[in-house]
Amino acid sequence: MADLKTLVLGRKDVADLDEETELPHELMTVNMGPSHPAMHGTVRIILTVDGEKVVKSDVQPGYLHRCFEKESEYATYTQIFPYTDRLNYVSPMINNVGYAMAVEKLLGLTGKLPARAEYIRVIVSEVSRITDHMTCVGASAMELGAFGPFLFLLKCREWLYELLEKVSGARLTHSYVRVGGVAKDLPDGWTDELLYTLSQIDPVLVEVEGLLNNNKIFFDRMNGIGRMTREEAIKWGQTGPIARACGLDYDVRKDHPYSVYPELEFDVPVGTRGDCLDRYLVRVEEIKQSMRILRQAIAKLPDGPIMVDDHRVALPPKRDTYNTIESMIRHFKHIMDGIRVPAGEGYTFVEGGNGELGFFVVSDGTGRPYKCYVRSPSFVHLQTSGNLIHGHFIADVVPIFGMINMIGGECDK
Amino acid sequence: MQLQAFTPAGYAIVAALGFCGLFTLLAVAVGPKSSNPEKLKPFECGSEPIGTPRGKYSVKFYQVAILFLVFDIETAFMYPWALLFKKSLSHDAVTGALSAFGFVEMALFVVVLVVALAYVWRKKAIGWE
Amino acid sequence: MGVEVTTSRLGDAAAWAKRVKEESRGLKGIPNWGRKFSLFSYPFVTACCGMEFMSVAAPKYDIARFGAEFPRFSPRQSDLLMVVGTIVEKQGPALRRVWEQMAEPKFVIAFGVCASTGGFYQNYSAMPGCDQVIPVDVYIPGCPPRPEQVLDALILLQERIQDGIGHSQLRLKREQLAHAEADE
Amino acid sequence: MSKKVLDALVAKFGDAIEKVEQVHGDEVAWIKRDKLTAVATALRDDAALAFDAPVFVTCIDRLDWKPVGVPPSEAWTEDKPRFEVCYQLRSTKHKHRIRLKIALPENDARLASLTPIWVGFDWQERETFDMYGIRFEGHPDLRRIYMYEEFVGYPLRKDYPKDKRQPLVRRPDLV
Repeated sequence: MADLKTLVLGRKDVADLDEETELPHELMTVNMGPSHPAMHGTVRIILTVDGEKVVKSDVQPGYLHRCFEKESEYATYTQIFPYTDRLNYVSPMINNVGYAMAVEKLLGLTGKLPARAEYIRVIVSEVSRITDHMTCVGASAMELGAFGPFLFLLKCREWLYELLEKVSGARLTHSYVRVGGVAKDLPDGWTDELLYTLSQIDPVLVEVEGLLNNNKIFFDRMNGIGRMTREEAIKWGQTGPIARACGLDYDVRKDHPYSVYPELEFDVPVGTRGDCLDRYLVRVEEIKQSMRILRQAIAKLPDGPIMVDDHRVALPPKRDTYNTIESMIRHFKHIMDGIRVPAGEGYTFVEGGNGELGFFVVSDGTGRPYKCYVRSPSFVHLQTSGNLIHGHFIADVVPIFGMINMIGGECDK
Repeated sequence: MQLQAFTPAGYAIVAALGFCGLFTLLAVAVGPKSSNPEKLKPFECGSEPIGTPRGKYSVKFYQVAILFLVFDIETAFMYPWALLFKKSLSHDAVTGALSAFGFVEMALFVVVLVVALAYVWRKKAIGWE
Repeated sequence: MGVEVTTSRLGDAAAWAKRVKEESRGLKGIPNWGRKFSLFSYPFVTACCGMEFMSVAAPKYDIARFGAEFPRFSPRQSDLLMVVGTIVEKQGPALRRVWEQMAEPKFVIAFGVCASTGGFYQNYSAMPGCDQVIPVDVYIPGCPPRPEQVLDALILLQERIQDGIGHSQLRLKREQLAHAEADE
Repeated sequence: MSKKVLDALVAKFGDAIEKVEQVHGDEVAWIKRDKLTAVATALRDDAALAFDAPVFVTCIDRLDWKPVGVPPSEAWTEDKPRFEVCYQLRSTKHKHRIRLKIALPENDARLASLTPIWVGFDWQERETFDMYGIRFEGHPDLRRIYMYEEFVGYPLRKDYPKDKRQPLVRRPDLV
């Protein structure tokens, strides 16, 4: 056999034929720059690649740093709500609720809100969470080439935007929640429209899952990519769908129940392998759980006031403002100087679209916060993207990044 | 030498060249041109390009490209056979399907390439690890 | 640091634009007509306006009806730069480089108030409008603007292209005239 | 349940803990700067405490801090430390949380980094350095994360004006 090889190939020393000597080649550095569709436009990754395989990556966020903290030090407590909308602009209502609860904790109003206000907050938060997961799943599917599910999910998101617009007046930047309650009551007939919309969303979800779940290309592109173990998730401080996909059963609504979530039963989907496919499945399951919460919350929605009647936070009713001088002065002082929050500091956290969204507020007794720090889940999750990408192909960076669901506004604050 | 058989092909080629040529010429003639050093640099998502694309990269790229060519030409050779299928020997007039001769003829061609594919598969030249 | 806009400069600009509009009537307007209805947009998406950009591209408010639906993610193949969302100082060089690497004639839409004037982010990091870095043709107010506003802005841009008074079209015309004089 | 955490901590590290308090339901422990690493490793490894997950790290700049409605002794004066670095930790097993606070003087804002203990603090320590100028020693890669390299100064400090811009690039015909 050996001499046949020499005869055929005319090689003198046959030995070097067998061991596979790799021809030397250099590593190439590639920019997956700030303006890249898969990077949501605000992250730059400097990839050092060996052929197609990523050897080293330097992830640089900060291309959308809009100084939430600096702006919040120059605005009154109520004026900060529009800034919180633009943190995680895919689920803005949850930011509003999180920030409002942080200020209420400093005021000692945490449990004293009227039931209707709490239920309205849960309803609009869950609607916002559904739009968050829909946008993430839709955009990631589109980045992998599945344009159909993107359009279907965008169609559903459009219905939900219309509902939220009816409630708050804006499609995306609602600023609907206030410290001590919510700005306006739900328009009448709104809950029936929401129920009708939920019944419309179910078939679309079935369609999207039918298209994606057992789609060979989608499955191969997501399965086993960007795998993270449970210990790594804890070590890196991961929360939300990413942590749950690795098997870490941590959901703020269950572990540290707030608002009226204890009265609503829903379950928390937990994955096993912690790869992109599990993150996708956890998010789709969470859409269904949120719809389940919505149906219960609408059924239990009580009547009553939507604002706590504590004069420190509530605006006086319009009738008094125009008729009595005291109410007008109080209305003016409330708007101009902001809510007087007693000096102190407190950290409050809620289950945001991407994980534990916390607000660390330090107040000095005046109408403006002394410091308002946001614990943003996207920023913490983006840390792990460096070693999640390691060893994968360049094409795998896209699904990993899509499933981390890094939102620029929240990540760079 | 009946050239008429090729006239439709000729028309197609002329139309194609004319159509593409027209648009490229139009674009060159009507389209404005302005260039500056920044514009001639490679586009790297808005960042300053790092390193040179001229570095040596892995030989696997070349290997996969060549193997693709081999099997691509294999299918390219099947097209003329399929076009002339009706008039060729491999067409069995009675059943109207593939005749035994046709089957053996194409089988020979395909088997040779399957052996090549098996060799390449065993040497793991297709995979990327 | 701002542009000192004297009335005379405005006057010259208006006269110059009117003159160019006259010259691009009739047959000369056909290339502009072609460009107007086949805009390939480079979505320079950064922030919340990106969500509204998705809604504009999605089936309900479909931007495809105006021929501008096909986003190209390379400046080489696009002639409309949609600056969508807040532009931060750190992003300035990237935006400037992408704009310069676009093929002529190029047009810029500032999508949303952050791209137009910096919106309510007046601080050390957010740039007061992307026109600090690149010339903008159409500004869209709104935070984020409603999809109808975006479609309206697109129609405005198409009129501007048809009249040939886009920033890059005017600059090319000026260069053309300069060459013509130089040749004489 | 949470008071137990603080008592256990004080029992274990009497001298390293300057003060322990419960603020609006959060457990806060003030730690001396040089004992921080020892306390932190104990917090993570001690089975009873088991603080294995990092939450956030930030810094409070107490420059001319004058709270309203509180005796003037609380206000900040020159001799008091200006920066307070806050580490928030949580335990996945026991579901309790703690906030470690370390006071740092203005001229010597140095601190032992906790990234070797909880790797999740990596980027947030870089953010705190970028925004407040707190130098974390032992941090694997301490450089600016939000602002660009050419940026001078630490923007979130109280003495940095809000709209003092340091532009990187401007239109040639504008400047």
